[in-house]
Amino acid sequence: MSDQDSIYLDHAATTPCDPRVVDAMNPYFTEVFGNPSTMYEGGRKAKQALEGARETIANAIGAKPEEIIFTSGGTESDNHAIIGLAEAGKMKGKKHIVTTPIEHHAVLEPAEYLKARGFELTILPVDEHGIVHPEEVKKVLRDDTAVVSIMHSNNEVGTIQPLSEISKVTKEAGVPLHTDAVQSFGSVPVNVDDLGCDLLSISSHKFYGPKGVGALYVRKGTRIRPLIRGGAQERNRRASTENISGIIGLAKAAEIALAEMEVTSARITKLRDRLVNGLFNVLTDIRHNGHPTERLPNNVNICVRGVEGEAMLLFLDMKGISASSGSACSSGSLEPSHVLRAMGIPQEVAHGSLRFTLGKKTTEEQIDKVLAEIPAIVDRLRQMTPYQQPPEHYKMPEWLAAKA
Amino acid sequence: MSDQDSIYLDHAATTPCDPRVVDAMNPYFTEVFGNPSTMYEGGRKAKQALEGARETIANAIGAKPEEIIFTSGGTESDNHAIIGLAEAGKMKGKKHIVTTPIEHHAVLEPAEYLKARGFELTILPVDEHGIVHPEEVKKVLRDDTAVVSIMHSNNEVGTIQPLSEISKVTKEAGVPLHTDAVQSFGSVPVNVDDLGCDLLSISSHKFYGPKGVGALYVRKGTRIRPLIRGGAQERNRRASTENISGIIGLAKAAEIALAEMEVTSARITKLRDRLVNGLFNVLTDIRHNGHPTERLPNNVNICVRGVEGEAMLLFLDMKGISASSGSACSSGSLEPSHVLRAMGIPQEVAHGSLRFTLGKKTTEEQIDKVLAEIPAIVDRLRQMTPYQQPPEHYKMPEWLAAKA
Amino acid sequence: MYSDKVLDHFANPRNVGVIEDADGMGEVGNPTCGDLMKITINVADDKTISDIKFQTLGCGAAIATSSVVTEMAMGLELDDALAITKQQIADELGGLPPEKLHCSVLAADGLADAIKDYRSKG
Amino acid sequence: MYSDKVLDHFANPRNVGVIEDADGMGEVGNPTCGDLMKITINVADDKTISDIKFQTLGCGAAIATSSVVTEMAMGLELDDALAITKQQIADELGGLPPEKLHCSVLAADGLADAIKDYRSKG
Ligand SMILES: Cc1ncc(COP(=O)(O)O)c(C=O)c1O
Ligand SMILES: Cc1ncc(COP(=O)(O)O)c(C=O)c1O
Repeated sequence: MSDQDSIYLDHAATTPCDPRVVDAMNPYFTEVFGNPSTMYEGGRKAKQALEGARETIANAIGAKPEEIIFTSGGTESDNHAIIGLAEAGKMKGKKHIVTTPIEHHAVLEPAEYLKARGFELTILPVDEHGIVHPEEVKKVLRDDTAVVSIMHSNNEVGTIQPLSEISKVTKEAGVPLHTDAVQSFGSVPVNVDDLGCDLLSISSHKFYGPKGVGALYVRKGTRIRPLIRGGAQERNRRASTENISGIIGLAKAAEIALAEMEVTSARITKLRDRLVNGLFNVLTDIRHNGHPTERLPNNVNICVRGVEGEAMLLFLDMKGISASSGSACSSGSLEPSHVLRAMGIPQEVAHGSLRFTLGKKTTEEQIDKVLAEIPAIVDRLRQMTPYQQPPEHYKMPEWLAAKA
Repeated sequence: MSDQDSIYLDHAATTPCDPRVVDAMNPYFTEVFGNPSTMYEGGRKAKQALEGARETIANAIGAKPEEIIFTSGGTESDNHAIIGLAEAGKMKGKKHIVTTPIEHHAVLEPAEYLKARGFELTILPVDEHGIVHPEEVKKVLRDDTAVVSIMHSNNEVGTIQPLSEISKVTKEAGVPLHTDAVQSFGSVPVNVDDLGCDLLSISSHKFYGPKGVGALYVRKGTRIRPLIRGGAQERNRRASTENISGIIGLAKAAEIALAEMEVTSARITKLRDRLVNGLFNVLTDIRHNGHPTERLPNNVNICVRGVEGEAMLLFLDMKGISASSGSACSSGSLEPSHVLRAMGIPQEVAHGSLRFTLGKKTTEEQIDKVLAEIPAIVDRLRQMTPYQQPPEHYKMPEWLAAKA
Repeated sequence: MYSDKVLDHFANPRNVGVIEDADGMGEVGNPTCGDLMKITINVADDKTISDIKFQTLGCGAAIATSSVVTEMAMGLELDDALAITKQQIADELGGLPPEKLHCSVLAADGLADAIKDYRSKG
Repeated sequence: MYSDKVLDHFANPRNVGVIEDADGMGEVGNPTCGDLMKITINVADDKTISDIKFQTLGCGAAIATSSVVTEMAMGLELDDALAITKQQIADELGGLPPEKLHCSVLAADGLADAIKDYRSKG
């Protein structure tokens, strides 16, 4: 399989670096390599580049430069936000944490960690589309709530939360709101004031930047403790010699993403719709997951009756198509997608889940190739199935039928 | 100042990427960009590269691949080791931490953080050369000691600890020993079995690899909790999409460092001796810091009577020479080097500290240029000095006099 | 991640289907991951497995282990077929990724279930 | 990090030295960072600073603020010289990095100390 023929539809997992990003990073490996904490020329140049990148990221989300902390990625940003807010809150007697069941594990695991260490954890309900309703947030907030963390858009089903509604509730209660915007940034507009969040996580490799670098926005005045300690970098909030080449890459990727977002997202949305409609045309007994309209432009998530996700991925891979599944067997963890389960999708349905996430190089030809290949794959697997699940979960949703 | 003329003598702060490292990383930005946790071809290729890099790093320090955790740098490795061991120890009722006063802040700050959360902290004494004596370690170990952390070599004065002696003591007591080998790796041999340590930190950018990536060695069977949570990466020990290009760079840098270490370190040692002897020739009233023989090949640390460190750095920078100082004013923290102070060097002496750390591109001409420029710089500053410190701290040490 | 042999059995599974009026039938499922398997056998001379077919809803490892276990069992005496372990199945496939080992339990269990069914009718 | 003006005063400090038989002398030190400063002044007509010289052991900011404060004070009436604040000194230099602001306290204090010394002899 030459790269030429390969069809990459797993952009939610990671994206390739944009060549312009690589070009932007290159001088920072060998030429401008100084430690930004040093005072000589080589250090000053690195520092200047670092602060330039900080400004770029700040501008990209409507923040001030001093509100940006560079991190090693989305997971560190999320961990830092949750644990850092909880520890700061604890100093003021707070001991309650609120999050949702559809968060990335980078939020859920720190929350569980804090729970094991004496915090009380409330997991909010979501509806069948994966939406968190603001009134549910309101119900659970307490005087001692240290942090609310609700993701902006979901990595599996693409659902986008009504964050500006939710933030009204948290603001009123005076509780800091963190949002994981790792999947959103570069795909849909992300502005911290419009969203009303106090903290926000992004990760470079999700928008054509390098892996191993991300950022955490912390609204001025928000009390937060560091996660990685041992140096005065990032205004004493994140120690370690700054990953200057990575940070430059992050900033360049953000710059490109913003400049091209409108055009790219419109194009991807069209392809996405072509794919969804096509899947309902070429396959029987499938269902569509996530919100019909409040969703990322690049995400398609379906469940296919009577087949298992990983098995589909294997055949797709043999055809050069890279996709993803929330089935237990594809996760290596024995658990089907916690996101699909939280949305009320039965385990046996989640078993057949399939996710395609499109990217800026995705073409109509690629989509059509997927639509051409997938029926035979599903047929083949269905022929091996000992048992047909009841069909009630598998039908075209009305909103989609109306469109078709 | 063109780069041609600039003389970089701050390799302990950071090093430029070796161009071969950049070349090795390049395909992993745009071509082999898959998420190593995915099962399709692009992910498998990335996974394979990742595991190859793990083997390289393991081999480089005499460990097994499954004992290597990739991190975002030396600070994270140190934080992970200290906090991760302490939290694992706590589950078994342990609550005592032992370290030294000359550690990097990446060790000291987590230790202080744990102290504030109920752990007891013992800071061992060091002698005037910065050596930790094994019998001092023996004295303080307790049944409830969760972690001993003693750096392999010091970043300021270059002193190398008698770690294989120290580890005999910790082994006998059954206490896990962590060592920060960030400055050692690539400069001197680092083998986990020879050292007898249970955990060991390295950082890529200290040996001509990219910034923002490092590794933590954890001996099989050592109980440790994660620091960054939210995914099954690194055998559940460090979540986040792997920084594959950075990790490839780390491995390539390690490979080069090991292949060239013997020749390079011998060359650098000669230049280092030329610089030390030269400094005592061209300057009066200076002192040499750190151990005479048990030290890194590339480190020169002196104190100059009657001048302040940052002022020297500024004039050196004007001559294109990049160096470092442990003076309070050069640190931005109002505190002079905690390392020099722990070695019993008075504050007013530490005020005039100057560190040169040589690298693989350092030449004899560069050393001679430094020796040619520095007397005028010191003279100029001394002429401005209102007050001469007593000279007793400033003389050539006997071991050096004997050599000269 | 999967060996070539696993991928071959996955993509070209042997003995897929259901034997009509089979002498024995096994039906097993993995409640945690949701995989399901049906296996039918014919037995000759009340002694050896003379025919065997399977159907599996499951991942690559589940399908490949199902397929290979039918090959392994075909022609075996019942007690020998019963003795097939999940480790032997994995070995026959040239190994399975550690997190996939549990999938091979389905194939061993399904075969055992079919033999038990046959014997219960005895 | 430092402005051009700071670097100029650091590399070419004005009024370095000690006035012999000065009318007033200030000696101050920063106990935390270890910087030291000596400042000597002559006073004309019991009113204006007619000469001023300094010596400083300290960092770039300490030297530059020492130098610039001598320029600022030269020719000033004593009360006006006393009124010079560390912020004015920093401003005169086109600003100082935040972590260096404390260094300028030395220059203001040293000047004040010298004026006090002169007046105490009065
Ligand atoms: C929603 C979300 N949050 C957090 C992360 C973690 O980001 P990273 O892999 O950069 O640590 C991811 C992706 O892995 C994600 O999709
Ligand atoms: C001894 C020592 N430990 C830890 C670190 C931290 O490494 P990093 O900057 O990669 O986080 C450094 C250098 O900064 C160091 O010299």
